[in-house]
Amino acid sequence: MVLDLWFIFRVLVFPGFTFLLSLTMFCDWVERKIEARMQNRVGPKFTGPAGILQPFADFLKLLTKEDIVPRGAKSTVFKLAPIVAFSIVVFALSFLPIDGAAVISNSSFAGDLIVIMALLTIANFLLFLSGWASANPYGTIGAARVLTQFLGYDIPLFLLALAPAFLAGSLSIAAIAASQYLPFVLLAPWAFVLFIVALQAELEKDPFDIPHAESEVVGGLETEYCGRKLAFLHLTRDVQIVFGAALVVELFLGGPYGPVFFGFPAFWYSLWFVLKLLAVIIISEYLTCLFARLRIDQVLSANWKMLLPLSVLSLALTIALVTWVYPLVV
Amino acid sequence: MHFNSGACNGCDIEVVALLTPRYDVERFGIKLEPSPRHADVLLTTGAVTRQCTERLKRIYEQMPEPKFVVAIGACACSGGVFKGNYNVMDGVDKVIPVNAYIPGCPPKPEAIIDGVVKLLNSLKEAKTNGGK
Amino acid sequence: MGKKTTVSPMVKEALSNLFARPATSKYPFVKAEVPEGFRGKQVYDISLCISCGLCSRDCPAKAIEMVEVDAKRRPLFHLDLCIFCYQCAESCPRNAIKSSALFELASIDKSNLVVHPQASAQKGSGVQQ
Amino acid sequence: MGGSLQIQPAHLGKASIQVKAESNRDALKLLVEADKNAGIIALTGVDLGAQIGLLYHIRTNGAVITLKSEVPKESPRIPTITDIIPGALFHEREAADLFGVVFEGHPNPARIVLPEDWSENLYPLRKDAKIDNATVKCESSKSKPEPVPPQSDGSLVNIIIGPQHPALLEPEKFSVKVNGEIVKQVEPRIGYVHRGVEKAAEQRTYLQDVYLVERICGICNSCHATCFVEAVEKILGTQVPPRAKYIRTIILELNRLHSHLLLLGHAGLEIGYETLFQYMWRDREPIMDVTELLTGNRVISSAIAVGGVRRDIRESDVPKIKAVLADLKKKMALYRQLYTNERTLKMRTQNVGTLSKEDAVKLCVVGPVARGSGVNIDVRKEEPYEAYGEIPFKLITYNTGDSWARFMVRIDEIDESISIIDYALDHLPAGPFRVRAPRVVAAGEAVNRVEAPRGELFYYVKSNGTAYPERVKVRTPTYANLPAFLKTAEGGNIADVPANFVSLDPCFSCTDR
Repeated sequence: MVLDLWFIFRVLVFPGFTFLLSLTMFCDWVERKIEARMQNRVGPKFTGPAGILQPFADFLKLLTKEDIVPRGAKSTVFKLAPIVAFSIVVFALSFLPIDGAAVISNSSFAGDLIVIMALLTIANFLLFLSGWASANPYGTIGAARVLTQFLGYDIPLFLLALAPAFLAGSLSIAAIAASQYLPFVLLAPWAFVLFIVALQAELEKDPFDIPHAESEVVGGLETEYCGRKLAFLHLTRDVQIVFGAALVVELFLGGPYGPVFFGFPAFWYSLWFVLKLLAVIIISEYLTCLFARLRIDQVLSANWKMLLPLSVLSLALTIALVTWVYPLVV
Repeated sequence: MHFNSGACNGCDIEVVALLTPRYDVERFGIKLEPSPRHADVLLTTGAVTRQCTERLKRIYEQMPEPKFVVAIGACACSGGVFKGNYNVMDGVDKVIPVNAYIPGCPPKPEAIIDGVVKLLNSLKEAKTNGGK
Repeated sequence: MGKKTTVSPMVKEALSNLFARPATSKYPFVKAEVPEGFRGKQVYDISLCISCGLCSRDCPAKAIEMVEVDAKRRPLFHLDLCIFCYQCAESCPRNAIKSSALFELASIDKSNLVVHPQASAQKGSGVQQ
Repeated sequence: MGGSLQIQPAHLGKASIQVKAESNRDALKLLVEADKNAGIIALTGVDLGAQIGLLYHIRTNGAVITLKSEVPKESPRIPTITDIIPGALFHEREAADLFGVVFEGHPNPARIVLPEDWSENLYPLRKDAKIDNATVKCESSKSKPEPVPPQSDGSLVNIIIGPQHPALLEPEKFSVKVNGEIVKQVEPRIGYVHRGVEKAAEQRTYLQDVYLVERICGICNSCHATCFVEAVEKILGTQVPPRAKYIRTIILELNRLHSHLLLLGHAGLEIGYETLFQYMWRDREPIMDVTELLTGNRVISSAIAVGGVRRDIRESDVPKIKAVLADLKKKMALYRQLYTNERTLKMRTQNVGTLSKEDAVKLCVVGPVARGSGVNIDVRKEEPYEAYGEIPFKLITYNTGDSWARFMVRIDEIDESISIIDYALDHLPAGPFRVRAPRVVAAGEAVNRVEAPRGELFYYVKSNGTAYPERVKVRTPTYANLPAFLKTAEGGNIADVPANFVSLDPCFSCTDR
């Protein structure tokens, strides 16, 4: 029985659902705050200490709002897609070792990197469905853009994710994270940089936030959503961002592992994990502030002409290094 | 959420200025939303021209409950200098219910913040008095 | 500029702003300062008024209504119509209308948006004391 | 001044010629042949009782020539001139809306400013038009579904942008026909902000009209006021004291500064560069403060009156203004660097919406749009008003004609404006800042032009010897620049539409009046 309670605690509270949700909200706050500060503004300030509860308040507010299903929308898909997308991303997130182990202990298996990448794609596809189902021209265009973009960027993202896999000699995230005595960012910095760029595109952030281009497609795929469903769409996006950042942490920054000073290692591991996560989010937000949004055709050509060849090159380079150079050093 | 129903841009730029560093309404968790479906408060400017009437109503209908409307500037309050012209409806409240009025031509951004704060306070009062 | 572009100045600017003080003013908590001569809410001095009605006649927005107060015609300002141009003050032969720094005029009730000649007369004298 | 209607040299560089309606086209052809850069500024209708006067204001060789024709009110018909001057398309549609003039042979005689459901045979600007506000308002408050346009038309897909759309701060509608991502045709529907200002101006006194026209546009408000006031002063023959001229110049340039900063920042928003938008608007705030300091309101200055300005500049404020300007000048260096060096920004603006010099001339575009295409027109140089004749400044032109060039023109103009204000503050003449002007204006007419931030602003004022003007015609720069957008958007990418559009600095409250 003790084991079961422990299991339930892990899934629901820490490092499971509750922790991940609060982490997401927290990251959302960090993101907004950093963006505001870079733009010489204050950002959220009055909801909770320094506005830390703002994302939570926004979420609650959306939950209480009227729920409208527009005429002409494909009602089932319209209603289901946001929730399913949300659960898939959270599910994917729970595979990542946070306090030294994945949410469900010992659930990691040999090929889970591929599985969670696939889950990310499925989640994006569901987001596409949700936009498509809303039968609004802007929603449809926004959704189509999501589809075009993630189809393009999935390939380099995956290729780049393979670099750490080769370095660690494993396709299991836990193993990749655990094998980084020296974080892979030092061993393969080019892959790290490219991965961040590809991730920026995959997560639809500037300069690749085409599906969210307000001046072109209003609210993109979210245009027709309101109330609870919008809350979940927002949350899905935020969890996706956390997920992407977490992936960087696991693959390049040595995962949750770091020095343990005293007490439970789980505590320190979680702390390191969160700190690294924040670092990645700050970098990504910094990039967001630097650039103007590209056009969809520019984004696609940037992918096919630049990122894809570069990521193939990066993979080749990594394999070459793993095969010939590093064995000599280590 | 902001809708211009035939304004001179004077109030509109002040509304947009609210987002910028000097006033930064994100401090209060206020953001400009592109779609009426995401909005809680509709900031309207302008004297409501006849062509805009239909669209203004539709946007109001698209907003999910609970929703509030703020009329910004003399024109939105009651037509202002354009009152009585052949193509204007003389104020937003002739078309949709309005919850708060902010006079001025245009009101200072601070005055708009003040208006929204007054609206929020009135909602709180309504709640404590056994309202919704 | 071709392929070789110099680094965008935003790289430095954004980072330095992260640590700089935000440009945000502390309004509602700190009162906003208004320069001298700001065109805010009207202050009307009933003791100077000669009931000529010029203010009402010249008002471009027809925001001034002449009402009967103690058997004399006095201006009543409709703030919801007023465009704060202060033509009324200019037209007034006796300088009975002045502007104030008051700009927080918002109201949830439209009927509050008036400056009644009597009320503002008391207020006006209150300011003077 | 005044007197014969046949040929009257109203003032330097302006003349009006009376022509018969039938020979109108021939006269125009003569003008166009004489100067191939000739273009139409505006087409004013005037109710003359039994006749409707049509005033074609033509710009040739830096002068304004007005061709006057008359058509009977009973059956007002006149051949179109759109084949001679394509820029007249909108002008003719508007005259058809407001005066009921039929332009024979006009390619698209649809409504332009009035709503679709406006009653037939009711032309608001005719003096005898009886507009029953009650019924008009009652009619349009009835709910009716908006017409849903066809989504596609063969291989072309119809996308409706507006009337409420984040790319447009103002309500306007554009039907964009696209083939894939390529724009094939753009059809605008303006008139969402049509408030009937021209009619309202006839119902108010000159004194009140200054405030009314100021509120045509909240951004270039003092340009409207100045343009109107100057036209009235021309009829009156008022000599404005030099100090007033300098103060007006300062206020006009402050207006330009804030308008250009606003636009450059807004452009950042349109191309998804939010940081740029935030910075630009942050640095725009001090300019607003200065305007507030000088005039009492951040946006609408209400500082200009017939005969001068309403307020003097306090000596104590001069250093404050100079400090703000010096600060802005420093900050502009960053933005110039950004616009010339930032790659993503250039990718989105260069080669977007390119307008060749020939097209710019043909479509009669004005202001920074024309100057971005290498056409060096600027009313401040062509026909110096206020203190512009005495203040040295450069006329900025770029030759590439794309959105980027139009933005760069504005960045350079900000620097010029700063030095103009600096110069004006240093050379502020002493003396009175206002002379008394009569309330009643003698009969006469005047045309006047002012370089607003968006380009040439044109006013025609006709007085009839009372305190109320007979006719006030406003032609705003966006009205002239809109055809350029329609032209450049075609063949471009749909995602470029916002960037292209915003580079014209569109202002519909101006356009619709």
